[in-house]
Amino acid sequence: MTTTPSSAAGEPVVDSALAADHGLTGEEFGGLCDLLGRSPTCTELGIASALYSEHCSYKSSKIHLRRFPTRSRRVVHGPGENAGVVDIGHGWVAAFKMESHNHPSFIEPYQGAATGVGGILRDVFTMGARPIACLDSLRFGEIDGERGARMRHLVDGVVRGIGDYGNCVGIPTVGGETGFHRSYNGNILVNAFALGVCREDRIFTATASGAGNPILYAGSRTGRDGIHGATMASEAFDAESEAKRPTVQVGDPFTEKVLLEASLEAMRSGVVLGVQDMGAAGLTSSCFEMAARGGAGVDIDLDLVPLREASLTPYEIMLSESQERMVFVTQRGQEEAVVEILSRWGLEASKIGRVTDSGRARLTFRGRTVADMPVEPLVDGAPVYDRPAAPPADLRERQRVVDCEAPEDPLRALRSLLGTPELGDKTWIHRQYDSTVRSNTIVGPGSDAAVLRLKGTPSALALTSDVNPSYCWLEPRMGGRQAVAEAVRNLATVGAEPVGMTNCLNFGSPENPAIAWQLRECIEGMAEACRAFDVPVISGNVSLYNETEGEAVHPTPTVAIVGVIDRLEDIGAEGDLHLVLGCGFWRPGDRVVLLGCDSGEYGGSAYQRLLQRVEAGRPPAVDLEAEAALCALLRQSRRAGWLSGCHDLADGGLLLALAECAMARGIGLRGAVGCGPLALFSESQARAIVTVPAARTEELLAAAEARGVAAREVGDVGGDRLVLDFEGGTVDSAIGDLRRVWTEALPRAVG
Amino acid sequence: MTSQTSRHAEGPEGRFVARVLVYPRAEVLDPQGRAIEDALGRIGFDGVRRIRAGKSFEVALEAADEEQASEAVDRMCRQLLANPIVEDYTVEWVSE
Amino acid sequence: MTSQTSRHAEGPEGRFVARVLVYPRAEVLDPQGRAIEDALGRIGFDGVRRIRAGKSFEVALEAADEEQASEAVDRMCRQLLANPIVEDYTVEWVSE
Amino acid sequence: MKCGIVVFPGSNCDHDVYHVLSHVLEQETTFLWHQETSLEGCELVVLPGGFSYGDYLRAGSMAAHSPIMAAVRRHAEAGGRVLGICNGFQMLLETGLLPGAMRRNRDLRFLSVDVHLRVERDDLAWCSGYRRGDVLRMPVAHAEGNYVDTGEALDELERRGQVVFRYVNGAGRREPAANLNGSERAIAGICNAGGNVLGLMPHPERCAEEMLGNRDGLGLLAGAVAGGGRLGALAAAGG
Ligand SMILES: Nc1ncnc2c1ncn2[C@@H]1O[C@H](COP(=O)(O)OP(=O)(O)O)[C@@H](O)[C@H]1O
Ligand SMILES: [Mg+2]
Repeated sequence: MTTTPSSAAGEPVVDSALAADHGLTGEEFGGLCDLLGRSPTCTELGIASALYSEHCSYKSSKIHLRRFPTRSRRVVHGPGENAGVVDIGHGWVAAFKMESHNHPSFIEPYQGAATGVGGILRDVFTMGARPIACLDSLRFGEIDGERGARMRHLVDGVVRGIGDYGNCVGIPTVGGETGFHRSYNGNILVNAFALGVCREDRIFTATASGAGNPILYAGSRTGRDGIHGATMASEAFDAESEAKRPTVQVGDPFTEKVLLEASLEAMRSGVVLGVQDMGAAGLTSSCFEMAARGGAGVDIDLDLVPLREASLTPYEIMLSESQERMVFVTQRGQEEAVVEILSRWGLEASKIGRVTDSGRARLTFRGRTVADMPVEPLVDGAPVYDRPAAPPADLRERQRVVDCEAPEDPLRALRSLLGTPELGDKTWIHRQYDSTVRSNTIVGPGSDAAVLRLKGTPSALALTSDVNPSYCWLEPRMGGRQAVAEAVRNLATVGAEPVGMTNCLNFGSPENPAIAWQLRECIEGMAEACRAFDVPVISGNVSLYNETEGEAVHPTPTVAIVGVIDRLEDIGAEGDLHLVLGCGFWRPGDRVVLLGCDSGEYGGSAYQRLLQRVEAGRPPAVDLEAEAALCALLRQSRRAGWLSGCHDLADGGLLLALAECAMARGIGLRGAVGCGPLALFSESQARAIVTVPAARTEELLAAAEARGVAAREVGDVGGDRLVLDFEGGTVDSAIGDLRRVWTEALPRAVG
Repeated sequence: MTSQTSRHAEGPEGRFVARVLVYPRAEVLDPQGRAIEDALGRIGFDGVRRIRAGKSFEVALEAADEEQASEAVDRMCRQLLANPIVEDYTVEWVSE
Repeated sequence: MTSQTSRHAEGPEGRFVARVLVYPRAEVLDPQGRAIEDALGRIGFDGVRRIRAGKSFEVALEAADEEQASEAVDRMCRQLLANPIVEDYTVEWVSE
Repeated sequence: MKCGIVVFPGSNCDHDVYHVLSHVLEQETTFLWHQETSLEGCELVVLPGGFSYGDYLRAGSMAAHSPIMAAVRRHAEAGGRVLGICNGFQMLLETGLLPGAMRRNRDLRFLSVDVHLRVERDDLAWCSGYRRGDVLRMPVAHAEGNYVDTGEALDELERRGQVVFRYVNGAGRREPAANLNGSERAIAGICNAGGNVLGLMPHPERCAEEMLGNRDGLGLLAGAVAGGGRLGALAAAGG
């Protein structure tokens, strides 16, 4: 068809006002007109606005993201694919990614969170990898009292949504994190991570190639779901968002499960060339991105797209975010084989178009061309902004050091901390998630890092997600470093070598220079740490505009890192692995050793935030060399089989970490530390507690000394009390008491 | 959101019984309805054109009069029984 | 099991629409109904005496006549829509 | 013993059972597609866990009508072994091969935890690796595991000794707090009158290997394939 494209009947006139409604600046609209050599049709405007949205184009973050190291000898596919891929040995690769579903989850928590899980799973299995684990990183606002009613509803909906979706598809959720802070009152964060594995020669990419090859559409029919979702995720909230409510997508995990099985089977059949799911901006992003990767064009007949309601316009068809849909490009003439596989799994499939060598996307609808646009310039040539960045005006005020008072009664302080939803037990959440399906889970939720065996190999994968938004708010660069350092440390506690990182950058509006600065600084800090630990960033996601009426969320660059344990047999006896790799005391008589040193750091600490109600000062300094030395020591000790347990020191400091170790299995500690009561709550980094059989203590101490890591024996595992002498007193409590406070905290808070 | 009140039934002592039907909104995906349609097809019911799958609640309550009863049930629907973002509800009154 | 047929509604070309209500049997504990009663109490609805929580299906089907439609829907209920061990169902007919 | 695992759309524990039967217990194991009508000579048929058809109506209700279920029924009626785990148990209830029904869990939430089970029968092949009164630890992961039947039917079930596993505390005693899903009489698993059909909510296949920190479930799967001499020994080892 060579006719000049035109809008479909009944569609509005395209002008700069309509473009502005679509979030395009005057300049962006002008650029689009120049690119097309004419005014865009309505469908074209919709397509361009989706591709130019922050969500698809990364226009405000791209220049910063370039700071991340993305290569290593293990990286197979870095950023740019649906999920990054790394080599994990023994002929296997892992594909993983994290993505946000913040705005949809705030609007409709259950469906928003559920479809977030669905989307990230599709990103993984479109690479040909079978998903084997999920993590979820959640941030909520205040949940106390009257005001917290809506937040409690959000917590409930998000957790049920994540659970119901992952449970139904049969992917274990093996960990995550959950935080509460007032800065999320108007914008919660729901970041979902998925990991899949695949034989190294079976990896797929989302590429459309070979002129004439058919394009198949598979899965659910297209409805009016989430139209404008991509643009919505890139706009700040205002009163008008209410009006956008009908755009909520509903997830269908059953269809996802059959789509997963059918897709993997189709990819094994040998006739599939490229696969792409329809995520944000649906058919638009899948067609354009696939074509761009293959340097190709596409012709799509929108009349052939299976619809749920006949009345959809071409604009709506292209922008619909109906879930559980995929696009396959197959060898010419072989599409029937794929259709056959899909239909055996009960899925509809239809041929909606073909690959061309025109480099253009041409869309027809009811005999009319409704879009004819060059692919490459729209996908790769989307605007890139170097937004003005400047530290927030109140930075000095924020970083002003506030004197921290020592607790009169450290036990009381400990109990108060354990009783907050922030530091309380998260079992109420993760017992709604199937964490053992697929029978790989050696260590599930409730530890520093989850550990999954890799059937058929001697090795295991470890995974964790971390970030401390208070640290990031006080000093973004240090906070960025810390997030990566803590994740690497969590992996080191189980002896895993980090092999790749993904992340989700949750920030306010980048058009605010202070936020642009936070973004840049956080990324810089993360990148420094990635280089120091030699961890490549292989995928990620940016979620900006998380703010309501000018109130932005704390900068929250969620980090998820995957590590490999080469030989599980080095670490401990097979039957003990679940104990040894966990972080609780379990064997009376073991020695408890504290690694690393304290510098009395309280800025952004849980003690200061939750007990003294102050959020100020500088966060703990992250000494990357000290972290690297500690992690190397932990991995060495793991490989040598010395450790019977390990837990890093994070939020809450030393006393909280010891209490967590004791509460894990109800087995206590009798010990002493040479510090005062306040230091029990310091959050200095690069520290961990390990337990070792007494006979191994010497070797461990010697190894620590060789690596320049401070080590001191704290006491012995045993009994049912936590007894710790410090300078000027003793903490002495029955573990059962602590446990009660800790386990009741979250259920009580969520009502 | 549709809230249709047809007939109020008043039992002894101001007792009312409402029936609340909650369905996925017409434009929203109804995976359960689809799955049931398919299942019915598989077991040989060919005449089935469409299934909508929803919830049904029977609410027995005391209220001073019809108006209060009706107002209370409507509020329950909005606050708890239905999720207006994805569901529509209707209220009918039944005799005990 | 109760199957109550009230009024048949026939659309054009033998199209019928049935409403099937499925509730836990009276002697079976209804955890969902109980939970809703509690939740309503907590958010301040004091007049509520009892809630029964069930499912509702709207079944649109083609059939030669009322009798066939009614027979088909009854069979659907017995074979799939309700589990007679724990659930009762009722069928009503609605116009399109 | 030739074992067949039925794959329904939405099954998601099929590979886990396969792994234990085939790699741990070294049995000839095959997958059976739900649309088949033959069991291909399998002596043990496993209906695995998962969310067949999304569990959209009632768990297991749609799978109960699959073509293969007729063959499973014939197999069961002829005395063949049928094991339903979690969603598979729900299917057995929905087909009537076992009595009773499932409601949503007492607190209406999905429940993923380790529970304790007391073995109530040890005269069945399934339990040949256990002794009556043994307390096992196994994971559960379900939303609809709250077992129910009429009072008379439950009495009958008890009278015939068809209750095979009950939820108990770590010390082996029944208490409400240990019966997390709220099942009548703390029932976790039952068999048919002939003892050849067994259904249970917990997942023995997820706790059948040392590496996962718990082998309490191996006895059950070993019992399921017990019959040959070597297997009897394995079954005993699993307990
Ligand atoms: N939303 C969640 N989903 C699953 N697991 C969670 C979630 N939130 C917290 N957890 C689990 O609770 C434990 C404690 O979390 P956290 O304090 O963040 O760990 P750490 O400080 O070691 O990173 C971890 O094992 C984590 O996996
Ligand atoms: Mg940790």
